[in-house]
Amino acid sequence: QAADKKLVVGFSQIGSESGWRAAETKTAKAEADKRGIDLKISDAQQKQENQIKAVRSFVAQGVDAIFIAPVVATGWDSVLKEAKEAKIPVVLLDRQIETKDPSLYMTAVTSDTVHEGRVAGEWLAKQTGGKCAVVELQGTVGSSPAINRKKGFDEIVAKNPGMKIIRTQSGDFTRAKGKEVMESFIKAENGGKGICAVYAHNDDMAVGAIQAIKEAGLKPGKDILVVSIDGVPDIFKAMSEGEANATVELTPNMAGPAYDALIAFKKDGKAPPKWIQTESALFTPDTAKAEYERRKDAY
Amino acid sequence: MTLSAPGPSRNLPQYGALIAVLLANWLLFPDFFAIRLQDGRLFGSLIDVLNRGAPVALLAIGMTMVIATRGVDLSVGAVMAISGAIAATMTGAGWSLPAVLAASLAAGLLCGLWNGLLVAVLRIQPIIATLILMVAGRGIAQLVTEGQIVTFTSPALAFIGSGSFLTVPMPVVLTIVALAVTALLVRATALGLMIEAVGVNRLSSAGAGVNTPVVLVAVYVWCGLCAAVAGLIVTADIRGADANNAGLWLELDAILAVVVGGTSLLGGRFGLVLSVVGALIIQAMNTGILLSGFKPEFNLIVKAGVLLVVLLLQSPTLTLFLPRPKGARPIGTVKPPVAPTSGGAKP
Amino acid sequence: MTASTAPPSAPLLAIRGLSKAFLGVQALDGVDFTLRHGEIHALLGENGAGKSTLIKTLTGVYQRDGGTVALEGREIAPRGVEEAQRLHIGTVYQEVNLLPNLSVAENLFLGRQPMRWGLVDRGAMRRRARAVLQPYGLSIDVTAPLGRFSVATQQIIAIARAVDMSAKVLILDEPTASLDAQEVAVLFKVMRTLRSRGIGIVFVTHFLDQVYEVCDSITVLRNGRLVGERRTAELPRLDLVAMMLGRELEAAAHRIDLGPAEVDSRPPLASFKGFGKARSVEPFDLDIRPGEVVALAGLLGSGRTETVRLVFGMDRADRGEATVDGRTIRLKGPRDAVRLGFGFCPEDRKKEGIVGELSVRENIILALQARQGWLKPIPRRRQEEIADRFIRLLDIRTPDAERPIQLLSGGNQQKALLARWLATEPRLLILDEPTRGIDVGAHAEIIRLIERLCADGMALLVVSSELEEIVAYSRRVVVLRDRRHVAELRGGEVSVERIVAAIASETPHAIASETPATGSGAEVRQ
Amino acid sequence: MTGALQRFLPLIVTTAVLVVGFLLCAAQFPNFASWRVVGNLLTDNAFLGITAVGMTFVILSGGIDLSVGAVIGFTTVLLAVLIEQGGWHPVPAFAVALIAAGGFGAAMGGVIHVFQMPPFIVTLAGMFIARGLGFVLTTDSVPINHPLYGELNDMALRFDFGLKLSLPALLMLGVVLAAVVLAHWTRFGANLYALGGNRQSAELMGVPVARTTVAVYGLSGLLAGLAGIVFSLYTGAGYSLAATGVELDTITAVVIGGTQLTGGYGYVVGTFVGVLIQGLIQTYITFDGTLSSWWTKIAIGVLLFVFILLQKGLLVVWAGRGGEPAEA
Ligand SMILES: Nc1ncnc2c1ncn2[C@@H]1O[C@H](COP(=O)(O)OP(=O)(O)OP(=O)(O)O)[C@@H](O)[C@H]1O
Ligand SMILES: Nc1ncnc2c1ncn2[C@@H]1O[C@H](COP(=O)(O)OP(=O)(O)OP(=O)(O)O)[C@@H](O)[C@H]1O
Ligand SMILES: [Mg+2]
Ligand SMILES: [Mg+2]
Repeated sequence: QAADKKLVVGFSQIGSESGWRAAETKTAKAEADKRGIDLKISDAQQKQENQIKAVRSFVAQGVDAIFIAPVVATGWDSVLKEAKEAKIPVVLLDRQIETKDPSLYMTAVTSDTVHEGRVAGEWLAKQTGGKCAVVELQGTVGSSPAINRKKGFDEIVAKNPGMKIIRTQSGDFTRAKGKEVMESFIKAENGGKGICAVYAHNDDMAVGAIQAIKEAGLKPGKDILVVSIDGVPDIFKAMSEGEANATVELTPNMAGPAYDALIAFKKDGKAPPKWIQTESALFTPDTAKAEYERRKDAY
Repeated sequence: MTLSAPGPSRNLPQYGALIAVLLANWLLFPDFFAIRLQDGRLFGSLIDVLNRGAPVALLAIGMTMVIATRGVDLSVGAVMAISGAIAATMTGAGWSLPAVLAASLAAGLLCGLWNGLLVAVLRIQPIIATLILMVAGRGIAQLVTEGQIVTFTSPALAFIGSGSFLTVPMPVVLTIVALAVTALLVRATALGLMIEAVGVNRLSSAGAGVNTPVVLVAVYVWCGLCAAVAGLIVTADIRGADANNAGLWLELDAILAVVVGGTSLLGGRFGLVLSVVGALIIQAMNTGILLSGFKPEFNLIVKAGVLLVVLLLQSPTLTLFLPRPKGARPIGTVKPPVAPTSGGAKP
Repeated sequence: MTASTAPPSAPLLAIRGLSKAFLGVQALDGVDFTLRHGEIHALLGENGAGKSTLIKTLTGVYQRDGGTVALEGREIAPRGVEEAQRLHIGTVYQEVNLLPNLSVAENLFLGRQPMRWGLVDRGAMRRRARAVLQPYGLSIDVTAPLGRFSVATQQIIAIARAVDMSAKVLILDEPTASLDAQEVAVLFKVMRTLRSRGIGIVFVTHFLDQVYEVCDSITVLRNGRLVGERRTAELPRLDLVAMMLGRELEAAAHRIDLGPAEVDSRPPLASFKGFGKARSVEPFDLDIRPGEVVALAGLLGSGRTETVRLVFGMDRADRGEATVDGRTIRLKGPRDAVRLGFGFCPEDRKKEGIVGELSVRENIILALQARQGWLKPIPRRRQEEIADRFIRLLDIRTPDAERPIQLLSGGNQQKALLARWLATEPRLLILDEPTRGIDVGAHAEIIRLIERLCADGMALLVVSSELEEIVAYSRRVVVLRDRRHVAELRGGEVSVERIVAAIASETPHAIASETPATGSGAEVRQ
Repeated sequence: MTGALQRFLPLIVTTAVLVVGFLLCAAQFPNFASWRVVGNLLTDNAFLGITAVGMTFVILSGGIDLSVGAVIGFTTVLLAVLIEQGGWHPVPAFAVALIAAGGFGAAMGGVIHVFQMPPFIVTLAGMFIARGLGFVLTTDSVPINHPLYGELNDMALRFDFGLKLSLPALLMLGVVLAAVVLAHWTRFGANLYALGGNRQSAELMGVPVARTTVAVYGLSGLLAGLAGIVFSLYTGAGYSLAATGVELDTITAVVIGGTQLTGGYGYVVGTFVGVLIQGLIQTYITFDGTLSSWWTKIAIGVLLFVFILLQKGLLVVWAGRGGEPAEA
C-alpha cells in the first residue's frame, strides 16, 4: 500500500577492505539514487558482530528492507529471525550464507565463488594443456572467498594430473603481502624457473605478484602466467600491458538487481527466485583496454 | 646514556636469536644466503629480510623512544597509511617529489604532535591517546583515497620503494640513515638521558628540572616521522596507496621488535640498534615461514613459538647467571679536575 | 628442618653465619645475631652496612646464600614475607611500603581481612582498623586512600600494621626516620608494652639517643660483617660510634657564628610576600639572604613540606608574589626554580627524588644537565669526574658510579640526591628532612658541608624534625602550626626550648585531627 | 563522606556521560528511545562485557591481556568441532571449552610470573597461539545445529513494559555482579588492587604474588572462554576469525570506564558502563546510516576523544584540580 512513499533500505556492508568492496558500496549508492531509494549504509569494519548489531538496529529503526553482505557464511539465523518476525525482507549480497531455514532471507544476489575458482582453473588448464606448476596466493586464511576460490581451483587441478600447486601461502588479499609472498616463492623455486603460473585469489595480490616477478628479472605474463579473480581496473591495465593473462570478473553491481527484485516484491508481492546469480565472465588481454575504460569510473 | 642496553647479558640474546633464526632459515632453504646482482640491485632472500624488515625497523626506531618514556604508540600503522595515501594522491595529481615528500612527512609530524599533546598536556594514557588516532587515522587515509587503491606511475616516488643506492635497496638505506640520525640525536645530545629519566620516574625528573612535556611531545613527533617514512616506503614499493591495509597491525610488530630488542615496556633504558635487530629477527622469521612452505594455517603458531623462545632467552630469571653488566668502573679511576671548578663544596 | 621442641633456654631468634651477596657486593658476610624473648635489640651500622639486607634475608624477601636462622630453636627458612608472617614475624621495612591506592583499613588488614560467610567483612575491618590506630593517637578516616596522608602518617600506619601482626618478633627498619618527637614517644610506649609481653623487637635507627632510650642490647654491623654485640648499659656512646665507623668521630658540629647584623645587612636573595595556596598553606612572608640557614620547624602536617614545595614551584602558589634578586618572578614549575639556581631534596625520596633505574652518575648530573638544556650534553668524562668527586666527598657507599641508584642503601640514595643539587652549585638549596636515614658519620659530614656551603654564600632552607640539628646550624627558625607560620626565632633566640615552646603554645597534638583534607598537599603527592 | 564521593567520582562521571549520550541520541532519532534498543545494547555487547570484566581484573593487577579476542575465536571453533564433528552434547563441550580457556590464561600467567616477562608480550604470543590453534582445528566457519542452541537462543526474560533480556545479556549482568563481589568482598580482590598499586610493596606485605598473577590471567581466560560460548550462541557457529580486534575494544571499554592502565585504580561497574558507551557509539552510527567506511572510523575516533575529554573535564570541574591519580 505504501508503494508511493520512499523505500528505506538498510545495507550492512562488510567494510572497505579492498578496492572492489569500495566499488560495490559506491554502485549500491548510485543504483539507489537512480531508483529514488533511501539507502542507509552501516560499515562493519570487517567484523561480524558489528554486522549483527547493524541488522538489529535496522530492525529497531523499522526499515523496509535489509541488505547484508555477510562477512562469513555462518551465524545469521538468530538475527535474521528477528528481521523475519518484524516482517522485513532480507537480501544477501555477493556472498551466500549457511542456514537450515532458507525462508529467513528473500533472495541472494551473488556470484558463485567456487565457480570463480573453477573458471580460473579451467582457463589455465586450457592454456597450458593441463601441464603447469602453479603457485597460489591465498586470500585471508579462513575467509570464505579464500576457501571457495581455492576449492574450485583445486577441483580442476585434481582433474589434470599434469597440473599441481607447488606452493601456496596467504597474501591476505593485499598487494604488499602478495608481492612479499611472490618474492619468496620465486627464490624458493630457484629464481622462478620452476613456476609456470601464479593463481591469485584476488587481483590486488596479482598486481603485487607482477611487480615481484618483474623485479626478479622475469616477464610476468610470459615467463610466469598470471591469473586472478575480481576484475578491478588495475588488472585490466596490467593485461593491456601484457603483464597479466586472465581475470574472472566479480561484478561490483550487486545492489542493482537486488533493488529491482525488492521493488517488484513490494509492488505485487511476487517473491523473486532464491538465488539471483551474477555471471562470472572471464576476461583476457584482447578486450582489456576497452574493459578498463568501461570500469575505471565505476571504481 | 647507553645506545644499546648495557651489558653483554642484555645484548647476547638478541644477536644470538637473530643468528639462530637465520641459520634455521638456511637449513630450511639452502640458498638462503645466496646473493646475486639483479638490475644493479642486490637480490636474494637475505636481502628480502632486510628490505621487508625496513618498515617495521623504522617504526621500531620511533617506538623505542616512545616506549622508553613508558608510553606506547598504537597509531603508527594508521600514520603509515596516511602518509602513503597523501604521497600517492599528490603524485597522481602531478606534484613534484619534494613537495610530495614534504607533505607526507608533515602529516606524520602532525600526527605525532597530536599524540604527544594528548599524552603530555591532557595526560591521557598513551594506549588510549594513540588508539584514537589508530582508529580515526585509517579513516583519514581512506578519506584521502576514497577507499580505492590509488596507484601512481612516477618512477621518482617508486624509487624510494624499489630503487637502490650502491646496489643497496632504498628501504634499507633509509632505515640505516634514520637509525644513524636518531642515534646521533639522542647520543650526541642529552635527550637520551632525559627520555630515560622521564620514563623511569616522571615526577623525579620534573623535580630535577627536566622539561617533561617537551620530552614527551618530542618522542611522539619523532615516532610519527618514522612512521611517515615507513608509509612512504610501502606505498612506493607497491606503487599504490592501500589505505585500508597499509601498515595494518604493524604497530604490534613494532612493539614486539622493541621488546625483543630488550627495551622494557616499563620505560627507562632503551637500545635503538637492538630494536632494529628485533625487527630483523621478526622479519627473518616471517621470510623463513614463507620459504619453508608450511601451510599458512601454521604461520601464527610457528611465529609465537619462536618469539617465546627468543624472549625466554632474555628473561631476567634466566639472564641472572650471565656475566654482570660492563661499564662498571671503580671509583676514582678518573682523577679529579686539577682545580675543582664546580666548587659548592671543596673536598 | 629439625622439628625439635625448643629448650626453654633457646633464644627467640638465633641467626648464625648469615651471608648474602648481590652482583658485585657482599652485603652480608657470615653475620650472627641473637634476639631474646622480651628484648629490644638495636641493629646499628653505617649506611650500606647491611642492616636492611639482614632483615630482608631474615624475612624471606631475599634468599640467603648461607647460614641458619632458628626461631625458638626451630630452624626456619621463609620463602616469602607471607611465610614469615605466618611464623608471627612482623616487619616494617625501610621506606614506607604500603599501598597508596588502598584504603588505610585495607592496608592494615591486607591478607588477613576479617571474614564473614566467606566474604570480607568490611564493617568489622573498619572498626578494627580504628581500634588498631587508636593507641597511636591517629583518628583518621580509615576508608580514605592511604596515599592522601603524609609520609609520617603512613609510617605510623605501617608500624601499627606490623605490631598488630607480630605475636613473636617485631622488626622495625628505621621507623622513626620521618617521625617527630611526639610520635617517637608514642612508638616507644608501644614497644615497651610489647616487650613486657615477651615479644622480641629488632630496632634499626640512626638516632643514638633513641637507642639509649629504649634498647636493651646492640648489635653493630660494618660492611656486611658483624662487629659485635653489647649490652646497651655497658657501651658508652663514643665506643658505639667507634664500633660503627671503625674510627673516632671528629668533634661534633659547632655553631656557625655569622653576626646577625652582617647577614641581615645583605639584600635578600629571595623574598616571598603573602605567598600561599588555597587549601594548602596560609599566605606567609619569608626572606632568605645569601649565606644564611633558615629552618622550618613544626609538627608533622604543619605544612613545612607544603611551604618548601611552593617555594620550589613543585606546587603552584595561587597568591602572593616572589622576588629574586629584587626582580619579581613567576614560579610555574621546578624548571623555573632550577634556572633561578634553586635546588630541592624532597621528603619522599623514593617517589619524587631518585630515578631508580638510572646509574648513580646519571642521577647526580641530572639536575645540572637539565639546567644546561638537552643541547649541551655534559661530556661523559666530566660526568664521571663530578660523580666520583661527590661519591668521595659524601662517602656514598657504592661499588661503582654505574650502579643503578635503586640498588643503593636508603641512606646512600639520600646522599646521592644531595650530590645532585650540590653539583648545580645552587644559590638556594631547599632540604626537606635532609638527614633522614643518614648515619652518624655522614650526618656530621653533611652538617659540616652545610656550613661550608653557607660560608660560600649559598642560602639554605631546611625542614627537619630534629630540633638539635636545626639548632646546630640555623640562625633563623620559622615555626609552623596548622599550615600557618606562627613564629620566627632569630640568632640568639634559637634554642630547642624556644622552638618547642613555639610549636606547643597551642594544640599540641595536630596529628590527632588528621583528615585527608581534599586538595591538601598530601594529595598533591599522589 | 566527601571522601566516598571523591573515590566514586570517575564512576559517577562515566555514568553521567553515558546517560547524556543516550539522551542526545534519543533526541535525534525517533525510534532510539525504545526498550528494544536498550535490549539490543545489552545483548549485542554481552560477549564484550564479559570479556571486559576479565580484562578489568588483569588491568587492575597492573597487567594486560591481548589474547582474549583470539581465545573467544578459538573457543567458538572448539565448540563447533566438538559438537558438530565430534557429536558431543553442548554442555560437556562448554565445560571443556571453559577449562581449556581458563587453563590457557593461567599458563600465560605462570610464564609471566616465573620468567618475569612483560604481560603485553606474553599475551600477544598467546593471541597468536590461540588464533593459530583455531586455524589448525578448522579454517572454515562451522554452523552449530544442535537443538539446544536454538532453545538457549529463544530463552529470554521478557518484561511487560517491553524490555527483553536475552540469555547473553543476563549472563553478562550476572558476571558483572559476581565480579563486583569478587573485587571488593574477597581477599583475592584486595590482592589484585594491591598488586596493581605497587608490586614490590604488595610482595613486602605478604601478598601471594605468584598465586594471584596466575589466578587473574586464568580468570581472564575463563571469562574469555565464557564470552566465546556466548559468541557461539549469538552466531550459532564457530569461526576461527571471530572476534578479531576485540582485545582493543575491551581495553578501550575498561579505560573509558575509568580504570587506570597502570593498575590499582578502577571499578568493574565502570567497565560495564564503558562497554555500553562503546555500544552506544556503534548504534548511533548505524542509526545515522550516512557514514561511509572512512567517516565511520573517523567518527568512532572523534567520539572516543570526546568521551574522554568529557570525563577529564567533569573530573576537573567536580574534584577541583586533579581528582584522579597522575598516571606518570
Ligand atoms: N637489591 C640489591 N641489589 C644489589 N645490591 C644491593 C641490594 N640491596 C642492597 N644492596 C647493597 O647491599 C649493601 C647493604 O645495603 P643495606 O640496604 O642493607 O644497607 P643498610 O645498612 O640498610 O643502609 P641504610 O642505613 O642506608 O639503610 C649496600 O651496599 C647496597 O648497595
Ligand atoms: N597530622 C596531620 N593532620 C592532618 N593532615 C596531615 C597530618 N599529617 C600529614 N597531613 C597531611 O599531609 C600533608 C603533608 O604535611 P607536610 O608534610 O606538609 O607537613 P610537614 O610539616 O612537612 O610534616 P612531615 O613531617 O610529614 O613532612 C599535610 O598538609 C596534610 O595534608
Ligand atoms: Mg637500610
Ligand atoms: Mg614534610
